Amino acid sequence: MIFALVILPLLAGLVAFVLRRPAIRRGLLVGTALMHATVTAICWAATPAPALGGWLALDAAGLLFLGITSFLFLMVSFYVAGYLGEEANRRATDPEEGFLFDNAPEAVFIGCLLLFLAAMTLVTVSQHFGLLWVAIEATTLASAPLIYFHRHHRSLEATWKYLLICSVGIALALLANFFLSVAATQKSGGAFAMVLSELVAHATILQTPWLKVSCLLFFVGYGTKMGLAPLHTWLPDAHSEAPSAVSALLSGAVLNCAFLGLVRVQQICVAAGLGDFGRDVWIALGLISLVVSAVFILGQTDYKRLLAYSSVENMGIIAVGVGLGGAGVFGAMLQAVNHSLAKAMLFLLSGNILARYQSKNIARVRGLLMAAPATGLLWLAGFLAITGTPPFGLFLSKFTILKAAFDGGHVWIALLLLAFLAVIFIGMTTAFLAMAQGEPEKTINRGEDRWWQIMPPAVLGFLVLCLGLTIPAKLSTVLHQIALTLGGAQ
Amino acid sequence: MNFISFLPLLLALVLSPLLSGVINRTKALFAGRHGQPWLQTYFDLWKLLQKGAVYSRTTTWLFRAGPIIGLAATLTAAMLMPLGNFPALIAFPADFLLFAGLLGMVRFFMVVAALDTGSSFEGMGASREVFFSALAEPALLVALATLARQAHTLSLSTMFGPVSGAHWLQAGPVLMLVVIALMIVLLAENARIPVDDPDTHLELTMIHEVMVLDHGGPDLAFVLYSSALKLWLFAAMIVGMVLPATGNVWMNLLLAVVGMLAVSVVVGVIESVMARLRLVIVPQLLVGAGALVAVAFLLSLA
Amino acid sequence: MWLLSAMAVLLYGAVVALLLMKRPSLNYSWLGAFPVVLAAIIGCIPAIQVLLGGPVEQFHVPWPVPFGEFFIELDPLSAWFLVPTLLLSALSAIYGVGYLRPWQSKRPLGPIWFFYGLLVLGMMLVLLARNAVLFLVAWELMAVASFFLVTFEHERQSVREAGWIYFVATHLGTVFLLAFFLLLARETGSMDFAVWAAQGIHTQGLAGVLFLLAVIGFGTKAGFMPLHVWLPEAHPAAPSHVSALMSGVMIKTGIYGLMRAFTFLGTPPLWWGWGLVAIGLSSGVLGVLFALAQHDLKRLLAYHSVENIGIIALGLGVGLLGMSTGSAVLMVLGFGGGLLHVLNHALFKGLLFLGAGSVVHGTGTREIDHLGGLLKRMPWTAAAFLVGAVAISGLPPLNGFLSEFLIFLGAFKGGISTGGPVAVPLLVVIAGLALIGGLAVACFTKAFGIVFLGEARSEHVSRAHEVDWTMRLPMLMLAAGCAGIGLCAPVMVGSLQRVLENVTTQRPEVVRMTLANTTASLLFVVIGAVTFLLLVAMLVLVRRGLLSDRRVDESVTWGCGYPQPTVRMQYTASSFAQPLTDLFRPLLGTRKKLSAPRGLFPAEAALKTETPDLSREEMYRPMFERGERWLSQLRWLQHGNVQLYILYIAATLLVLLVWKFR
Amino acid sequence: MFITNLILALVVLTNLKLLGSSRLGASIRVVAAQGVALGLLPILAHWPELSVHFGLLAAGTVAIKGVVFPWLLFRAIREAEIAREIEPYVGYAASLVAGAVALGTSFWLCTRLPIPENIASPWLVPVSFFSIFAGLFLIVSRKRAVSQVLGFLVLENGIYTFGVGVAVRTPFLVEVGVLLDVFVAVFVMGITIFHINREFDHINTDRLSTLKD
Repeated sequence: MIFALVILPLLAGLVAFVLRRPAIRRGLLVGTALMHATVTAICWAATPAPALGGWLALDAAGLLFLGITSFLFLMVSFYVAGYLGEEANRRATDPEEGFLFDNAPEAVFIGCLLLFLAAMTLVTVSQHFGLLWVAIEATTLASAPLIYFHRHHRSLEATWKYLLICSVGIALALLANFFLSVAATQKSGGAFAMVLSELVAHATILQTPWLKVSCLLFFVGYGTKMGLAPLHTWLPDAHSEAPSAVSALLSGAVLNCAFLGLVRVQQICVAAGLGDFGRDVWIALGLISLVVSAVFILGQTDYKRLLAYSSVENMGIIAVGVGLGGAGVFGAMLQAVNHSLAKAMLFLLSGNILARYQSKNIARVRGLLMAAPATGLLWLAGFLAITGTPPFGLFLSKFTILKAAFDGGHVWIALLLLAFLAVIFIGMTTAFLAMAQGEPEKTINRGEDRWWQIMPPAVLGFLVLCLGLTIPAKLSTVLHQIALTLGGAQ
Repeated sequence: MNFISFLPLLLALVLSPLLSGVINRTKALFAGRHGQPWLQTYFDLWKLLQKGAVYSRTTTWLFRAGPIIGLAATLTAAMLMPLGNFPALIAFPADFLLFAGLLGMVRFFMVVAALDTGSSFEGMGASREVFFSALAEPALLVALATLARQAHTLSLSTMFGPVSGAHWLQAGPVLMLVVIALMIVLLAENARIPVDDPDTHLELTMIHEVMVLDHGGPDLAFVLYSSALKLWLFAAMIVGMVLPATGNVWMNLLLAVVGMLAVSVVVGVIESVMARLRLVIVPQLLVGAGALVAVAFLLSLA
Repeated sequence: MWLLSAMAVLLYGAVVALLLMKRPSLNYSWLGAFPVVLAAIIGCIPAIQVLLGGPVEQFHVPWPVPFGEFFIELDPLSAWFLVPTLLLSALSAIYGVGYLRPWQSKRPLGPIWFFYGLLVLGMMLVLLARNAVLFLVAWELMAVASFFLVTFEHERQSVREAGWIYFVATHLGTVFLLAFFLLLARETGSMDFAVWAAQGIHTQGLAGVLFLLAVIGFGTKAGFMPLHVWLPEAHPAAPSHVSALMSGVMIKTGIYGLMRAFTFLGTPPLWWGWGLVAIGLSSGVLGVLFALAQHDLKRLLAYHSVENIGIIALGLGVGLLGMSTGSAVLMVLGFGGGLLHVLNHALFKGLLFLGAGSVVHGTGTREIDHLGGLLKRMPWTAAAFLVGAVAISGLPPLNGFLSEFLIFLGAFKGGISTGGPVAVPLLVVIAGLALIGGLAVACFTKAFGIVFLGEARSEHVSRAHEVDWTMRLPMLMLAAGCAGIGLCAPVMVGSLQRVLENVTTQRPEVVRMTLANTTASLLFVVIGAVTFLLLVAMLVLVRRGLLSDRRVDESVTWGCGYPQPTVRMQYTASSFAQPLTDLFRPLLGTRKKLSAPRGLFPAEAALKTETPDLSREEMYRPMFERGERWLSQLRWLQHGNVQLYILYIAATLLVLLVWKFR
Repeated sequence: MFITNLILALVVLTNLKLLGSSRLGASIRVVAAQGVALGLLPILAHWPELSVHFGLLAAGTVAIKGVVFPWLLFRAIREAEIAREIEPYVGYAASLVAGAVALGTSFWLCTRLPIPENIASPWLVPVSFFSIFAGLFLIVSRKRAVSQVLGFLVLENGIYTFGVGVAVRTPFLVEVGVLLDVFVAVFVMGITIFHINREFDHINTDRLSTLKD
């Protein structure tokens, strides 16, 4: 079962490279996504047995992020299928600077997309730290060509930064892996396997200093990929230049994958009684992320970058939540789920907006509600969702995290959190309202967008809404299980 | 409730037009003139009630309603005001709030009626009227609060009675301040010098008189009468404060009427020896009155 | 059960409206308004039952969200707020049917009715929720729905700006509420209002912090000066029936929240009362002063909401002083007056906004100085507006007088018997209320006089017409309500009994006794009022008799000898208010632009005055600008240079290592 | 032991050489040499317990680091026709000083950590740290995209040093995965450099800074 999850998109991806007919290729994409989602659903219903000697297994955290990834991919695949029908294999005019450029061949795009899914799936199912590392690195490599879909200098620059920064981060994570293996080496010469369950079981007899250094290195390494400030620098560039569907996946799924990596580390720390050691770092990085995102969200002129910074913000909130422990972990996980859905929705919508207005500049987008009512409405709904306005799910998760902060006696953290959330809210409000309301210019076409442009974000938005109204029992159980492994008991 | 309890009201109804006659005679005395007859206001009222009316085409039913509502409210207010230590027809805790509210009602409809004509002069008068009365209102109520604190009661009818005697000895300064403030409020509310000049013929400088420029006939009679009543009511407050109480009810009543005339004389004297203040100075006067009573209240705390 | 069905009707109606009214051709406003009316009727039944002494309804349903529970309860306090909320919602909805007609052919009305339903639902839930999560969800639902209603005409720049200010302000308020609720939750270990009320907060310092948080959080919604900035922007921007609803009842949820918060916080120290009196004074006086200085009818009314919230705050302040000193009289009269004013303000401010809406509907402008003489063209609207104007000025025999009477009475009763620390703030209440009342008369004679009386000042008026019955009926009903409450004063105050027991936590006998004393006074007030009305009737007859056989002529207005008066010579709103605004210029910051007449034969001259909101201009704008400037100094971080980015990574690593291995 | 130390000394020297070098071609060769030396490390470090595992690892490392990378990078600079100058932000002398400081820091850091007992050489850990620092420094302080890839390789070499020398028990599969990943990373970077070259006619990364706030 677990094998199937990884192999399926892998094979499909390889096939996609050689397929000739675009329609079949797109069909393959959607079909694979559907199958993947189905298998994931089955996994949710009944946890599959571990494979590869325990290297691959699905625990609560894996299950959660696998679910998010698979579902997002499904939604994105619908969008991409429609998108490629319009966008692929034609010369396009750059909306910012007016030059002509090509897009990458569709085969490469779809192939990489499927490989990307395979890599992300591997992240969620691998229990072995080495394998996890390989998988995370693979997500970087598989997504680089996706970011470079539009062949022009800005996307190239974004890709280059993405590659270089993430590679440095991932290299540090490799070092962290080595440190971890040293920590797992016993004086007697024996050593534990680098499998999560093994390490957690023997956490108390790991060599503490090595574990600590390893932990810090993991923070910097996976933190880079997760987009925690000040390691987030690749994020706005990559998100703003990638096609919107890819941005949706990057923000909604990849960041979570890196977060999952860090969760694994924290699980060991907690088991080793070093929970507090990591917590400071989580909180510090989380708060810095909030500050940095506040700085750049306020007065932001590019709406895709705005969304990217909002991802930094949300990763910051999640980090603070994990750092707070207790109910905060529960909140953080819930936040991760909600953020993925909401952010993917917004990125897909930003693709609609970009297609209509031919500009990423907030000031050039006016009157979305009139020009494209459905997109406009969803855009506002997404805005409310991402800022944590009830009855959307992010409200509950933010509330839980705040409550954890207050209950844990971290009043200052809570106040900082509140203050920066307020600042960010102001920045977001300014941008989103200006875009949605008002009267569009005469040159802008009016009329609804296509169904493939509306349905996926609408479904995502609906889910965020549902998660704000009620949290399904199964999800709640999973979140509780994760929280327990991270030293939280809600 | 017998006939006697109607006495203060009846006296007010009958004698109030006399006060302006007294004031005018006092002023004439100071100016060395003979002056108008004591009963001139009665004559005016009589004459006006005989007349027909001319209405501006701009006006509406409100213009006609203004004097009626004004007079009705003033009459109702008159039922609340005691004379000396003779209780009023209607007395209950915090009746002065209803009193102040009814006077507000008078003002509201006078002003609205003035605005109904569309005349810029009447608009000007209306503007000044609401301006000054808004500032006089706090002074009046704080004064009453001080009094109430002194008398430990909340009804106009019982407030003045006990004040008169030993209180003046005990809390003379406090009461003195209140009397001064009430006097200022009286002058402002009744459009007397130094706030307003009822005798001027330059519309630009008037307040009350200019508001009723377009009224005529019975309407004007109503307005005049309610103004006279209003003066009576305010004078009654001052009289109530300063009048010494004797044992005899009738004696008290007589003294009170004499006191009312005395207050009119004082007003006449003030009108004679002072000039009308510049409009920008008036607020200072009224705020000053407010400050006086506030000080009085603070003094009464000790 | 009634309540749940009312909410279900609202939700159902809102969704149906959204789904059905998609195209301008499908605009059946009744479809949106009817469920609101129905829900109001259904919802009022239990509320009135509770007020009349019926049992308190509770309703628990597990709600699977963290810390959440669907726990609603209709206690007397909630019921007291619920009744005006539902009534005004229904009347405004009926009004909205007519008011929205001009848009019918232009755009789908589904969204506005959807959000209208949501707003009513949100307000209901806010009043009923007894779980902090549910409360916050309802609170934000209310904010979001009203935001969309405010920005109904978002194609106009000014409306968008107003929407922004409103949304940001309300959100910032919520931030404080979050802190408030979470601190309480930490102290008590529960999210349940019932537990909070039962346990109370016994640490003085913490209670003080909570009090401040509640005042700021709820005060932002209520419109306490200087947290009121959104009010004068949002109310004019919104469609008038929405302004009526927001100003009449939505801002009262802030008052409700504050009163609910008081029940959690234990015995208040004296300074809370001082604080609320100070807030009430500043809101009341500055509110009415700013109102005086406005030329925009709806903006003027919006500032009056600030004023009336100030009056309510004065009442609450008196009540708090009573709670600190254990004086039942102060508690009952202060809270009672405040509560009664909540109801009264809902009626007359709703009425006034609807009246203003009719004016806008008829003439297409909100500029007071462009109007005039509307009484002849819109007699019903004018009469209704007049009733509202008299009521809001706090004049007998209408309802505005009553609530102020109670607060005054409380302040006087306390003022004559207590010592300095209580008596001085009570004196401030007395002086403040008096000043506010006087200024309110000034303001509403201006608003009514300039808009409805005199001659038309521009051609806007010539287009004016009386509104149809859907818009007239709600206004008349509200006017009748204003008069009715005024004349049924003792009954109304009697119905406060249970609410006051709820708020003051005094024994019923104590409350009843204090109320009985008051009721006696009120009976006399009513006698006075009836006498007054009888006298009016009598004088009307007298006047008719006198004039019956005399000549009654018509002519032009007397122009003091000037033969050719024109409409441009009339006093305007600006000139009417000028003496007062000049006096209070330091507080108002009015800007004057005068091009004085020059030369012997001046060709033209103009005077323009403008009074922007002082706290917005002098406080919030600089604060926001400074904050943004300060934050944007960090923008070099994202410099574009990949080397720098790698340096961040290295530096982070180093800092973490040093931090953890020092 | 001796040979291990020799190799480690070589690594330190090559790092210093890289910090001070102004020629691109020379730098690539130095990195290649470093890679080859490190390739031999697994065999030497665990002498005499030789195994297929270490043999394959060594072969793979030598092949990739010593042959494939230089070839890729030389191809990139040839096709980009770029000047062979490195263009640093930080001067060569200053770079060397920084290198010395980094070396000192590395040794200090190791005093804070319990060094595993069965380790080939006490120098192993500090040297690997030093390589990591040097790699980071190179990436930060050089303008050319190619030099940044070189810096990344030095960083990788440092990590690799640590890996083969200390973390003995890291399973083979992972090590191969690591190698493969690094290979692909550099490969993708090579492709990117190629694209950059085509797009900009130069590969100064300071020109790659239009995306900012």
